[in-house]
Amino acid sequence: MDSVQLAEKLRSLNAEAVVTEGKQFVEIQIPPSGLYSLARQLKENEDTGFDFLFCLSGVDYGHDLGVVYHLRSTKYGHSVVLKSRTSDRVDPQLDSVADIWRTAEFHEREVFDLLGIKFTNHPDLRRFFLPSSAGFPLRKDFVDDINIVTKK
Amino acid sequence: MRSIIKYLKEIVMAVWSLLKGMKVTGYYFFQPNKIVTQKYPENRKNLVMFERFKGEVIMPHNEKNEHKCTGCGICEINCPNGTIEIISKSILTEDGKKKRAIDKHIYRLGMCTFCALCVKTCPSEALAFSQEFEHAVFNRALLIKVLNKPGSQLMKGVE
Amino acid sequence: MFDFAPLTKWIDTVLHNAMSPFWAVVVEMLIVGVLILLFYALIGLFLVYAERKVCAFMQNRLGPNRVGPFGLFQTIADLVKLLLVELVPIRNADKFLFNLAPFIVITASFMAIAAIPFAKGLHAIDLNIGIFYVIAVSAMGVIGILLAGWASNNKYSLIGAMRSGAQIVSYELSVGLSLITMVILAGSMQLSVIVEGQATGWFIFKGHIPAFIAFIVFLVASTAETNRGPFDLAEAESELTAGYHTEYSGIKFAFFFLAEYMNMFIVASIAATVFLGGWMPFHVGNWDGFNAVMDFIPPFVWYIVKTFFVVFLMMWFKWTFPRLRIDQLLTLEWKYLLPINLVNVLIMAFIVLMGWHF
Amino acid sequence: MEEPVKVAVDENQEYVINMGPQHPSTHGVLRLVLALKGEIVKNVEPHIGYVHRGMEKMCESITYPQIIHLTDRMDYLSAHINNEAVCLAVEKALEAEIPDRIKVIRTIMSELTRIQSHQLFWATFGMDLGGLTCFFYGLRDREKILDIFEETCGGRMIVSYNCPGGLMYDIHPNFQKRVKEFIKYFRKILPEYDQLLTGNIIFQERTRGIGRLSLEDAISYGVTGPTGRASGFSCDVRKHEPYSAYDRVKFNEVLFSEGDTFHRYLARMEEMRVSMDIVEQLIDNIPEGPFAVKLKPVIRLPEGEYYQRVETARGELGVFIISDGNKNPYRIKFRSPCFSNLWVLNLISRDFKIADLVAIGGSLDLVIPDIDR
Repeated sequence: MDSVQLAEKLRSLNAEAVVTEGKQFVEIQIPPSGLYSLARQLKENEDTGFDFLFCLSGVDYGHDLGVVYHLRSTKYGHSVVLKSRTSDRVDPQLDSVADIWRTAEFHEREVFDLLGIKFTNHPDLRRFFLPSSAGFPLRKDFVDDINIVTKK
Repeated sequence: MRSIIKYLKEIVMAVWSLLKGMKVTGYYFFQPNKIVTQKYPENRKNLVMFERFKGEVIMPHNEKNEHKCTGCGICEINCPNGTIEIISKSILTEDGKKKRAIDKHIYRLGMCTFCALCVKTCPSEALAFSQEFEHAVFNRALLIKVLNKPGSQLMKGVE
Repeated sequence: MFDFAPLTKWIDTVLHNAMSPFWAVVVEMLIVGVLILLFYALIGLFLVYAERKVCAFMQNRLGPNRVGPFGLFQTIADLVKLLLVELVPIRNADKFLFNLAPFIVITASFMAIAAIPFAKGLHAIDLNIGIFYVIAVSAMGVIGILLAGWASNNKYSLIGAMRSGAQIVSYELSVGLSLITMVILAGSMQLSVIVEGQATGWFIFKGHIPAFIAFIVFLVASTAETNRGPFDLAEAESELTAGYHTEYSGIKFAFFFLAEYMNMFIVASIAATVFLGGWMPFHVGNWDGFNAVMDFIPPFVWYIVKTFFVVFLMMWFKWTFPRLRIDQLLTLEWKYLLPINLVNVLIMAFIVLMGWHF
Repeated sequence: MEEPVKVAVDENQEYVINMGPQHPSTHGVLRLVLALKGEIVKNVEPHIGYVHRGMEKMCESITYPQIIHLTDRMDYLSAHINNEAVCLAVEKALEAEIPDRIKVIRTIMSELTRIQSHQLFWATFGMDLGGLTCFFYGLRDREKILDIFEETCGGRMIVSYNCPGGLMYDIHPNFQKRVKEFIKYFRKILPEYDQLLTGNIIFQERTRGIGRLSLEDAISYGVTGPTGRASGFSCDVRKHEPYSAYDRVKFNEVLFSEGDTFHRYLARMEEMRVSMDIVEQLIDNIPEGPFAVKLKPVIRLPEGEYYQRVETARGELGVFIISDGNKNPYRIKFRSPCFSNLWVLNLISRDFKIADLVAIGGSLDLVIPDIDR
């Protein structure tokens, strides 16, 4: 399946999803509400079969917080990028995909630790690296006068 | 009966595999010429580091106590973790113009990660790596070094 | 052949002439005690050095080479360090048992050395059940290890001690059985008689196949009994950091350390005595000239050379093999060594009965 | 890190011990909270973050050439491959044409890095199982590769040899000769490794059938590298998405289906042979050309998202760069192989003994700074 066909197929999966063909990967934008069901479809649909989540990154887009999922199918060898973002910075919430891809459980914990995105239905959402009193350092508005030295 | 033979065969094969391993260690035990240990402080004299070995950043001076550093500050900008600090002064050239020149090229060895970006990006090739590797000192302040020697001057023809 | 018996007899008579029998015995005991203590310390220090050098050469290294010529005084320097090091007090540890444990371990190995014949007429005590005595006494060390693990109030130590308990209890069986195989051949348990019985040929040659099997089994089982690699599960530094002696420091640790090496020396000397003819020189059939040359070498040297040969074998094992797992360790004992041993005892008894040995 | 330890099982029944952060066989500051029943491991909970340096945050304020020297410190055993990943990402974003010479040299260096990493794995794995001699033999032979690195790059472990657009320096004139010498030497030494460890009955008993990882779990947990390939997960980026000069060499992906500790070990041993084959194919055919292309002095990536995958010695390293057109990345994410590989530890070591846990942990070949970043 080439990227055009894949994009067609992905468009047919979910009406809410915005599918674009990027330079490297086919990209899907999905609002948080449809994230979990689309993720499950991506894994379980016969033609897509994205069973390998090879990268999960949290991104602070300025006013939005988002998560980028890089998926690959070990059967077909094609990849897709799934993106979801929320504009709530105080209590950002996204659905956890930990029960679809087990590796997501730990990547999501990392994202929670560094960006403060709460993943609902996550089995064990605790911080990894930092004490609970620390803020969320990967957010762009994070300030730490002691440890961050900015070169003039 | 077959199970007894299998049992005995198992034992023989196991012992054989163990003997093979003992052969290796036994071989090296009787090969003192294969010892790789270097007696370090004794062999200091004939211990030669590779010419590209990144020991510490130095500023080569010629015999007239001249270096090539113009004080442009590119190494300072390129250094990822603020190892280098350049304090410049302005001097009067022969034709009476004011010119920026280096006063102190401060290099903090304790912070250096030996990424070679300063040496690589220096436009006048004023910096280099020395092969010195014995950096241990008792006082951390000694790790802060001034690379240009006192009274040194810019080499002629370097802009 | 040089005999120590006249010398010891002479000392005995001199002492008896000089003082009352009671005090003579006390002085004799003191002399023997001090001599054994000295021997113990010297052999212990040398063994530690030898182990370091042997493993270093096997691993393409030089080993200790800084203190003294060829690093000979390295272990002495280490001993001085261990004596000066702080004895770290352990909170919530059972103080009495914690301090007692190293002494039990070292006493056990100390007692075993008493029965070993070093040369003709040179042993502290010649018991008529010498072999039993040595087996019994050397098995006592495990109590010290169990106590150390329990009293340290450390979870790793406890696991190490429990492993050690299971290990020594089962391997004691194989050690005993393999020695019994040789007792059948020798017809006595007295160590001096066993050695004398090998004047015409070492038991490992005399008893041919069963004796050889017994020797191998004894080597494996005694390596396990002394908690040395590949059976060093009680210490297992990659699993339990240091096992039962994790919490010990200074001289108390040195006791464990020394006891380990002395136990190795003791089982090696038992092996040398029972299988390799003790202080008996090596003789070949009718080569009279050769035999005369061999006789010229003093018996004590023969004994030391044989013992260190076995010690070297044990070091060779340790520095070659990976460690076993606890269940594999027990499998090895109960599924392989024990049945082999039992069959071996039967074969040996049969051979002795039929007079098929040399 | 600061939260109280969550004990996943009833404390009245299980014996909870703390393995690490300072423990000889966790290979760094990894802390495992074990729930034991006798000797049997019932639950393993890894606690990480003892060497967390905030690398991703640091990268947001430095330029791309400066990022490269930071990546050395992630997986310090495949430092060169980490460098290459960032360089490839930057070059891909700039659409820079990279001469063949650079590609070939990078490939050779990557494979040498892989060999030395697997040598260290062999050394430490032997040590984990109690065979201390392996450690010295492994390090002895690794030294030879480190010397090659030192001669060409000036660094031994932390090489910093790549820069966007090429290499820092050209290869040393002795490079080809020494690499060939090494390969000749190491081909002779490898059978010795097998005699000492692979064939050893104790080693086989300790590793065969221990810690089985099924293919489904490997994919679901995102386990890559030799660890994943031992379970039959074909995940070699060199094969699936060839970068640098991997498209011009012939090599086989090492695949096993058993997925136990022994085959994870075997996969690495085989990979050393494969890597030597790759180096042998390339070492005599290094094309002539420049060792670096001139890029702009200040590298600014065009706005967009870039993802580059490479195969390090431990698995798939992904570099995900979001650029807003500045000289610093807006967001950079390193998908490090060890981070994903670590979490199968609980799954596969349950119901095995402590000694097996050490063996399984060793066979995952974790590098802790790569987990924490």
